[in-house]
Amino acid sequence: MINDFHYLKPASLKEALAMYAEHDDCKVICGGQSLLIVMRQGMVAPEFLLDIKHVKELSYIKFDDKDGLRLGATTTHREIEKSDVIAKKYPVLVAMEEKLASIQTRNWGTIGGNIAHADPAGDPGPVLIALNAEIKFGSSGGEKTVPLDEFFVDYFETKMEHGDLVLEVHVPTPAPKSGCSYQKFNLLDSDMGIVAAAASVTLNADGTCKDARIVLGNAGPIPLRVTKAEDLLKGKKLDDALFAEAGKIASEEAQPVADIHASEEHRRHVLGVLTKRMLKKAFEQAQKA
Amino acid sequence: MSFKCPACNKEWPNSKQVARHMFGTGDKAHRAWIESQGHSYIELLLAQTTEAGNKSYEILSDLIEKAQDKL
Amino acid sequence: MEKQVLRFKVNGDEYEVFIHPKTLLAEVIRDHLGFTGTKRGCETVSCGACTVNVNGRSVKSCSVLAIQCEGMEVTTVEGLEKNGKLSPIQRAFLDHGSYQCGFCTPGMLMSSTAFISEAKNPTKDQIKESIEGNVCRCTGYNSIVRAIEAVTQGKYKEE
Amino acid sequence: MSHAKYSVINTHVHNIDGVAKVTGRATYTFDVKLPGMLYGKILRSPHPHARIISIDATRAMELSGVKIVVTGKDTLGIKQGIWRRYEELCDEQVLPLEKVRYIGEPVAAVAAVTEEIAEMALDLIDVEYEVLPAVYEPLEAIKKEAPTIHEGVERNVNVTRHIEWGDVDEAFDEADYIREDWFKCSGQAHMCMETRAAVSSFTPEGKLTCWASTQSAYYTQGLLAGVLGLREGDVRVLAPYVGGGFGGKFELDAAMFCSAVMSMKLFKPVKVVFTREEDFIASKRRTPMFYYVRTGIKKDGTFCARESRMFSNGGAYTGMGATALYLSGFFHSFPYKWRGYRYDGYRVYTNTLPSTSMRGFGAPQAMFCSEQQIDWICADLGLDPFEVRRKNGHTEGYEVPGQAFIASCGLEQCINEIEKWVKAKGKLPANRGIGISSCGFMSGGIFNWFDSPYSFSSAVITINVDGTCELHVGCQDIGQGSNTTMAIIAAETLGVKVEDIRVHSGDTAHCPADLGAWGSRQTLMAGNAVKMACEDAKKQLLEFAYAEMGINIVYDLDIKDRWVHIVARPERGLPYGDLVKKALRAKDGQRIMGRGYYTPHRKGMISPAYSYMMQAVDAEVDPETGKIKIHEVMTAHDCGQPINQLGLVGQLEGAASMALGYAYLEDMPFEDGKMMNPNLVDYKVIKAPEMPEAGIIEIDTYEPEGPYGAKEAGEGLTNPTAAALGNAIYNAMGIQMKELPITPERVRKALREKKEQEAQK
Repeated sequence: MINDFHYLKPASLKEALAMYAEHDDCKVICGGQSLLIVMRQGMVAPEFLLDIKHVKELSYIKFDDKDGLRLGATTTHREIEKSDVIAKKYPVLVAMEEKLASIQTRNWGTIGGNIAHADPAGDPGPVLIALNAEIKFGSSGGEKTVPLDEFFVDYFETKMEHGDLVLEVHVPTPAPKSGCSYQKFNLLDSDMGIVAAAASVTLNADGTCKDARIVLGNAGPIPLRVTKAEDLLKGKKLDDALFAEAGKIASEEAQPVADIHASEEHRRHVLGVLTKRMLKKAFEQAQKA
Repeated sequence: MSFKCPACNKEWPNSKQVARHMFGTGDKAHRAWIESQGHSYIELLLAQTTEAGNKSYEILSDLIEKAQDKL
Repeated sequence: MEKQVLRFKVNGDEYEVFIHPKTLLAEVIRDHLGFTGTKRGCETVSCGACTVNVNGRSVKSCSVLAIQCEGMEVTTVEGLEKNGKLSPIQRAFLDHGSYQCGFCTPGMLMSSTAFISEAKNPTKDQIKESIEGNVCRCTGYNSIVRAIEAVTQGKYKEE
Repeated sequence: MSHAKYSVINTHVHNIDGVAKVTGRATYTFDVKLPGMLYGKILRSPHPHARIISIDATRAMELSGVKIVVTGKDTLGIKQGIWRRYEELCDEQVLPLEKVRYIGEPVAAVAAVTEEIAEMALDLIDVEYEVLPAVYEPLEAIKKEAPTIHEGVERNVNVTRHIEWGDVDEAFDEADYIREDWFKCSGQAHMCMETRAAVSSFTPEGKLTCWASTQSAYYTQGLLAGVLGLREGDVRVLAPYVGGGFGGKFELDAAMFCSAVMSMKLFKPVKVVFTREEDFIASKRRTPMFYYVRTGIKKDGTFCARESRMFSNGGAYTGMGATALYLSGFFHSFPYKWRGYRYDGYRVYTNTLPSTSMRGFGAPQAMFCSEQQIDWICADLGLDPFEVRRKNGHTEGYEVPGQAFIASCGLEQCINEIEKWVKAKGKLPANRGIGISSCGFMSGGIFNWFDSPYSFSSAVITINVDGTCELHVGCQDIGQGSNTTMAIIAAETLGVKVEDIRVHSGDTAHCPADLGAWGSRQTLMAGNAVKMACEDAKKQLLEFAYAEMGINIVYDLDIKDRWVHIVARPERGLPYGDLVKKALRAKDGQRIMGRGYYTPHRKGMISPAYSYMMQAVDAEVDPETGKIKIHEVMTAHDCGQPINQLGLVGQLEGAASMALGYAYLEDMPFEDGKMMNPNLVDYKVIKAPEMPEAGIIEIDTYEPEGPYGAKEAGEGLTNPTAAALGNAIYNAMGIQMKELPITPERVRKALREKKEQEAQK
């Protein structure tokens, strides 16, 4: 049962930021695909609800080869999934979106809302971090842009303070000879990951590893970068043995928590397997690129 | 010959079927008779599941056979 | 806490309802407007029985605040039929026996309708994923997939 | 072949409720709204075992909009149960007076003007409990020191079942090889899309009308009358469209009971609908079972003896569990001939959600153990699993000693067909395997523990002046399509078309009593009643036809496709519609009415007829993560003469999805008596992407006891799947899965153990 609240419906971003600033006990709703569930459970009961679903300024997909991809916060998952330019330049994003919950949820839910919710099991986080994405958020007081892997602070907590709205996600143009892939381990295709792993690999001209990023989903309080595993690969000629070794290190760096769906041991083990597999996939893409 | 249930006098062609009937019914009267023979209804029952073979039913059918002439 | 007016279209008709902002779209459709074809089967946005189409896109009406649909066009299962003529997917469901208890059927039909409207000769896997937000406990889905497939292959025309 | 013989049976017929269901016109109990209707909510126990010291509803009653709060004290306190004939098994007060026995058990109910107010009121009811020690596992609950859950029930043993034939010990002596295994079978939620729901309306003349989501309007009527102290005739139960049942909806549930109790006090309609969470934690579930199986076999593959012990977790109350206990033990012997067979089943009370019947009725658990062990034995002895099953399988005319007579049996053809299918698949890639499993199932139970004075099934058909028919049946359509099946049988028998038949069901005031939709009984039992009713009506019509046509009485007359004709000279006849008009006139305007019923006699202990099947599951295992992918399911199936073509395919595919879910996805973990996943996020039911192709090979047999030779189809199909998947994994990876569900973690554990064993060698 949802508690009563005052409904705020700004016409513009400016108005939205102003309204947010002047109401203390206020939550922001856009798609509300996560928020309404916790509100129905009574776990969240704000006095004010600020609806930015209709703030058109925040709904856009922009791309150019230099600047890369810019996603407005209220862009729906489905719009990203269906975007031709994203399919061409960032296929991993489309693949990720296709497995994110169900079509109904992707039709109404938004990328900004998903990231702001900061669920460590969320799909976009690991993939976007693997793609070196940065996020722009701001309040009536001004804007900030930070790398996405510095944005998440704890379970359902981000760097944003009261009054801050997610404004934009920026994904740089993929480096030449790079690849990125993501997979989650779950029992049902449409489920969140019991655990998940995203990996990106960039190669030097000589084929050695220039850069690698490994980000684990639902393996700790935030989308977790496993830097020890990343460092193992940099500068080396990559092969299956290295991928397996990186997987082992990743599973040790991970901080998964057991629940009825899997023990901690199983989660660590699968994280290792996924890391190994995603690295190999990203590496093969990079070679082809 | 046929065998009677010492508790309710129902008849069966063999004593094992009477034993089965007594376990199956398991009401006060039937339990009471088994207890009166110095055995615990529930213990026999549990022995039947926790041990291989068919001991409990054999014990009970022996008791039933012995009891027949008194019926 | 104060009630508000919501103006939107349902199945082609203008409606004006006076609701608490917290009212869910599913509640307005079923309880205020009486379109009980739309069902509800969970509290966790999992089962899809409440699926309706908003501006042609499928959504779970239990996860949408009705007030957010101001000025939008909502279609429920009652809106698929046009003066007695069933829509292609409805007829395909009949021919393929794509329902049993029928409780998930309205949601299934709305997901399928939205999918069919944008799908270009989809693969079987794409069809399966198009209804993965809808739970059916009776049919095992395959008869539903066959029905959607038949429609996307043009075997059923609008009447 | 059957198509030639019949004009309606086994042809492509749309479900007669189809249009209502695809247009949203079908209204379920969930949709019922009456003038002045109030909304009820139920307060549930947070403790697995506690004495109720006091309940104070003062604060709740002060909340504006709240009309009433009821507790056990406001009821007659009658202990009820579906095993009405046996007092000691009627052990459940829906609103208990003294104590609660599981988390989620109803304690009080509220009715208010809105659902929201009723929900708020729940928090304002103050209940004082004395928490008692609780026990959750059957093997713990039978120990001396375990707490007593029901006073006077020693060691918490609720029901026991012993089945035995032949000299088991002697038969074991003849065996060359004996294998013993322990298995653990999990519970499963029915997870009907429509949660438990009821609307009760009691009026000043002392009559109650109850709309209920039920599998048997008649059971609901009887049980309600019993607990409310009303005459059955004063209780009318309407079961409109029902959103699924699967064995979980023919007992008295808290929605029915609480809505009725409150309506009787308020003289207003009261609606109670379970939330999904309530439906998980406080309806009932498939019975979890621990199986010990000991099987003796000769070198040549001849089965000698089997001895099984089974402990089931009964949860807090009996429900249908007593029947599941018996059927599990009986079908554990299926579909094979044993010289000696012995089963001891124990149903033990625990402080958990009560367990009951669910599609398969104890057989899926039994087959999971039996059919896997048979494959392992074959591997141990180097025997062919198909051959061994053929060698020992039931055959037409076989008598299961003292239990059942098998009049029709297509098992051997099923095995042959599946063997062909498997061989045709050829060699499979690594980590992939096909597993087989065969079984049988009943076509309706012949037991009458409900103590019904009525025949098991009844039907009345009335013919209108234009030849259309009103068919009144008591059997319940819960989505399985029984209304359509009955219409098909009626149309075939009477010689008319399906669209000439209007089926009336789910209303105790207008329809004859029938035990309802459980135990795969309706096609055979209600089908026979419908056939008899239509033959009765047809006979009356043909009497007029003889007079009308003035033909020699030695001719046989028949009706087909609305044409009344001489069998030997089909062109000679008259339209059925004309005949009906004339007959009506001749009978002084009385409508032609046919009556039929079915009550089984001298049909053994279990059922009048048995379906048979063999199923193959093609599955793949990810050796690193343990994740399972199901590629395909194929079933060869003997259900006698198929009646409803579309319905049969639907039943097969639906059973496969539910049984696969049971095999590798669905689980109900409890911690300290609390279910850990009472929602559809954490409880995993199969969805479209996971669902494999599920084909069917129909084996035509003729069942003399069934209408047009038909028998069970649908429920039994839930039985083989878990075992078939287990065998597929065994064939793919060489690991034996003895616990359900087969999760990735369990697969990995088994793979690890296998490695270790091989290392030791």
